[in-house]
Amino acid sequence: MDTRFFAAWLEECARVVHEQREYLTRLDAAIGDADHGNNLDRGFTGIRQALAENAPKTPGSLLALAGTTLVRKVGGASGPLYGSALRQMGKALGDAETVGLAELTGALETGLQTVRRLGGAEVGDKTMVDALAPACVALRRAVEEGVKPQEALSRAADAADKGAKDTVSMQARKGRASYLGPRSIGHQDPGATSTALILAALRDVAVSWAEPGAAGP
Amino acid sequence: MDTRFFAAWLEECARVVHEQREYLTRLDAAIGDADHGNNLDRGFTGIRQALAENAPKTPGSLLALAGTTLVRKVGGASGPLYGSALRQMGKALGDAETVGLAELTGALETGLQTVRRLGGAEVGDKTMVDALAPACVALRRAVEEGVKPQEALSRAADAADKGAKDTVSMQARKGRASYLGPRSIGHQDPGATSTALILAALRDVAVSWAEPGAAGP
Amino acid sequence: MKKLINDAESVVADALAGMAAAHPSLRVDVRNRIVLRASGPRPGKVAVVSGGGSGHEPLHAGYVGYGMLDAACPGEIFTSPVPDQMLEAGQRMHGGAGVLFVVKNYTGDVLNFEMAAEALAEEGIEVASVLVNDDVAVQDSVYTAGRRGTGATVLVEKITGALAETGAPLAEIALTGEEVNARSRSFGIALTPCVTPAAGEPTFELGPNEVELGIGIHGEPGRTRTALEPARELVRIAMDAINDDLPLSGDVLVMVNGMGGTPLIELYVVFAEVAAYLRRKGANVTRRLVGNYITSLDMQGFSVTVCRLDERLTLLWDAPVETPALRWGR
Amino acid sequence: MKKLINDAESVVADALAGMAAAHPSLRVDVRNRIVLRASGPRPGKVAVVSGGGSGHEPLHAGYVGYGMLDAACPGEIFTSPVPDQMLEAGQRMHGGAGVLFVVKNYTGDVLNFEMAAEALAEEGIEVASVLVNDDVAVQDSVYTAGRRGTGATVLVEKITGALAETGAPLAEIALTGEEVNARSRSFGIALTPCVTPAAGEPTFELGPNEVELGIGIHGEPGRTRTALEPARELVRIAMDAINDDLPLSGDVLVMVNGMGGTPLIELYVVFAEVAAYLRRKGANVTRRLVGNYITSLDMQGFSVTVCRLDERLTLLWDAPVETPALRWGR
Ligand SMILES: Nc1ncnc2c1ncn2[C@@H]1O[C@H](COP(=O)(O)OP(=O)(O)O)[C@@H](O)[C@H]1O
Ligand SMILES: Nc1ncnc2c1ncn2[C@@H]1O[C@H](COP(=O)(O)OP(=O)(O)O)[C@@H](O)[C@H]1O
Ligand SMILES: [Mg+2]
Ligand SMILES: [Mg+2]
Ligand SMILES: [Mg+2]
Ligand SMILES: [Mg+2]
Repeated sequence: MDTRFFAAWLEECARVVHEQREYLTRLDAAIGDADHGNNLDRGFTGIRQALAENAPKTPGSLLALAGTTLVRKVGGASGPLYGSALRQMGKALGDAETVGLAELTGALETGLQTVRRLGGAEVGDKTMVDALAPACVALRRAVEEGVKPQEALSRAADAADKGAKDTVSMQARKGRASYLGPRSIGHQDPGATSTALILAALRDVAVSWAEPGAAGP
Repeated sequence: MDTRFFAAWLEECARVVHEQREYLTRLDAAIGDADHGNNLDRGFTGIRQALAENAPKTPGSLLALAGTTLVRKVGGASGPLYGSALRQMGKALGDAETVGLAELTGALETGLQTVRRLGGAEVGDKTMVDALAPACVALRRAVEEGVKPQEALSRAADAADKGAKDTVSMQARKGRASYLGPRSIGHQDPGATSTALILAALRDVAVSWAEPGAAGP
Repeated sequence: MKKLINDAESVVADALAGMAAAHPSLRVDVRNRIVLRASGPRPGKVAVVSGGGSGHEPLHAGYVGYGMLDAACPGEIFTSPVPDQMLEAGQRMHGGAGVLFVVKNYTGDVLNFEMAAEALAEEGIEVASVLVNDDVAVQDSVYTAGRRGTGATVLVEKITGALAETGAPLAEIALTGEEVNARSRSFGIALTPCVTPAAGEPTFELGPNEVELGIGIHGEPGRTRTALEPARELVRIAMDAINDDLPLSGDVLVMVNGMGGTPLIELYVVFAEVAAYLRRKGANVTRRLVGNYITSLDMQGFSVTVCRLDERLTLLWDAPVETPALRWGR
Repeated sequence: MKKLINDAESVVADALAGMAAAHPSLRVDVRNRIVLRASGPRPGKVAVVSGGGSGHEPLHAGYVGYGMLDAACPGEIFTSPVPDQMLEAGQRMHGGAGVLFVVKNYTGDVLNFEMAAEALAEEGIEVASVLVNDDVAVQDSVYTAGRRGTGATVLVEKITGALAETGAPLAEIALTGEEVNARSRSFGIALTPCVTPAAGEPTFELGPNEVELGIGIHGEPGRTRTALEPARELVRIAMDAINDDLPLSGDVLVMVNGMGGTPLIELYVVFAEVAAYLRRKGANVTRRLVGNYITSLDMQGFSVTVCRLDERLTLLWDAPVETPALRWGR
């Protein structure tokens, strides 16, 4: 997976987040403050612009730029969390020009650690961690099983999606939704949902790049 | 008509105004500021209290006290207008212990003049004048024809009622409703309506006092 | 109806009790419905007294204090106060130099203040009145009760209050008040009607995409309604109405006023457009107010008031004022 | 959605343009979203900087000026600002004595301010932060993000700002800010939800006879809802929650704050009840604020903040302040 692949991923994220912006905001209205969709849309629009102005040469520098852009554009809780995670993922990838599944998995795990370190959320706290953590687990298992990248990323996306859906029954213990106590139960966490969208975008890009005729991941 | 008769009239006004308070306020909400019912209710409740504390000996002093009470309790446009009108009516009746229909008619005409002098409204301006003026005309004619008081007051009440209803088609040129310009058309004036209620109360008291067994007016 | 009240009947009294508890600089006579400076009358100073229906807070009681009003007379919600209130206020704050009434031009206010003025005059206290009628939404003609008094009331109270503080004579203060009024114009627009505690329901109906143009401050409907437009367009409508009546140039004071339910962030959006409009007209905004100064209960919307300043009025505007709702210089 | 705006996307920028036009004492950098004292940094003075999501006006930009903030960093509506804003504000207002961040305890605010603090420290600028977490509606436990910062923010900004003006060192100012926070508690109740320009519809639903208890300032739902009760009863609920957490006695400052859409007359009704409650508890209300100080767009409702004062804090509270939204003594 090369720089163009990761650029395509971020591009797809921007598209999906823009498309799902109102949905994410509606989820956030239920247990938060109705800005998550706009926050991420602003952030990924910023990434698009940043990449247009300045095209990094390696996957690592690309993700680092994307992370910095999120930090600079998003604000809220999700800005520093997603932004720092992407930044640390970028750092983890170093100067490599292409990245294998194992390296990507390691980077994503670094991203997860970053989110956990900054936000202090554990699995079950009804946050983006509940989508990101199972995705990392699924990916790690896929690497161990030696499956193809598109299959592995597909499992990660499914795990994230399931993780996001599982937040419905949880009571929030971090972030704004935690103020609601038991009333947060019954609603899907917006951040976990956007994480699932971002991992679905990763899968979709991997799948389309793996199609015959396309440049493989 | 003696002091007790006029006290009964004011008592009946208080009862009717209280009963119709929301109706009057609703009329005022349409073309004014939604306080006419409360204003008059506060005023006539005040009159009730004032008469309970201090029972004047003559019709004139009774109406003067009632007028003063309205001025002191009501506020708004209707307080000084109704209050001054009653006060001047009381003055017009002088020290007489009983009042005939002719004197009452003269007093009511004085009341009308007071309203016109203070408020500057003419017939057709969509104000209480549009109920009070025809009532005075009907009463004067009845006096000239020499009909019985209860019949005369009944005609006055009818004229006031018709006058109030006729305000529906008028465009207001005085008071708060005048700000609406043509949009004031189609609504009945609250002040004209309360005037009609007050004159209906006068008729009802006259009729019930004229009933066999009751002390005649 | 959702309101932070104990009882529709007791709102005015309860709010006055709150003012008494909140502002030790005021003497609040809840029973007689008057709000006075706690410091009492100052010998030789004209007492500036105003009043009007409640529901327009902070007007008028919030403007009682040094450099502005000596007393305010709050009526029931949207109901002019009764003469006894102004009489009592005048008697208690009279410092030997007469009493100035600042009266908004509504039939009820005019009549009740007139009766109070007569009663004060009968006691040998000199009285003058300034009638405020700045609202260009009302066509000035024999076919109405005349223009309403709205936003300019705040300006007249501030400037006459400042002048009174200098020991100026009653006639001069009254003239200055009239001058402020003559130099001021206002126009208001509502996004929503207001709900009086007594009526318990909106005073008029507005569709989800309608606004009411030319509203006054009594929750009464305005002259026309139109579709909800961007702030820039609503400001243009208001400012054109003002500018048609009093061409705007030179130094001006601008007040962008919320109707009670309008968030401050929106008033700043409006202010930006008003400032841009005036810049285009070549007028020079030298003094400004943004906030809730003369309201209509919970109504959402705004009014703009523009006053053409000169040097003297600017100095009086800048003079120290210390009231619950307007304060600077002390 | 009925709002006085040009466009949901441009609300924050347009309102900042309005602030710039309305307050010559401020330097408003609309592009970088920072609001600074026009007078620039004062050598030897700690710069007090705050910020947070927009929609809470006058917080924070309305508190920039002498005796309070040196700079404010407004985020998007209900969205914490980004680190670049605080970094830039700190750089521009730093007078050589360090920068104090006043941060409301929300995950987003905490994280973004932390990143800014790191960046400032990397430039060799000393930074300290005060975390405000006064909202007793949030149970202080490991099961939440911790108490929210609400009304006490205004008090912390005023008092740290006053102390900074005396030339006090950063550490002392930070400690004093923490002390104000430790002595303050708040509780909020909403009659209506608010509507963000982005969502265009209410952030939660409330029945015509329901109120939401324990709301924060982000339009998020509160902890429970109950039937609409008289103001006296709602105040009892709020004050009991505060008093259970910090027994109220001695001298206290009370702020009765409107949520943006609440008419002032209702806030005074509430204030009367709060004052009566405190009297019954034997506490002594020595300082008061009534009005819209930290809001949630167009929400109707109120919050109460109580701070147990001592002599030093009272003096700092009384010290002159000259900002668009809080002004006395100059
Ligand atoms: N401490 C935390 N750790 C991990 N994720 C968090 C934390 N706090 C909040 N989040 C995530 O951020 C999301 C909210 O993001 P957003 O709405 O953009 O920010 P804000 O809550 O500041 O308005 C939540 O749905 C949750 O998934
Ligand atoms: N200038 C006037 N002359 C005669 N009647 C008037 C005048 N102005 C108002 N009114 C009457 O007063 C009524 C309104 O009374 P009310 O609602 O109590 O006072 P306000 O208009 O001050 O709220 C109107 O319906 C009208 O009949
Ligand atoms: Mg959010
Ligand atoms: Mg009325
Ligand atoms: Mg009225
Ligand atoms: Mg947010």
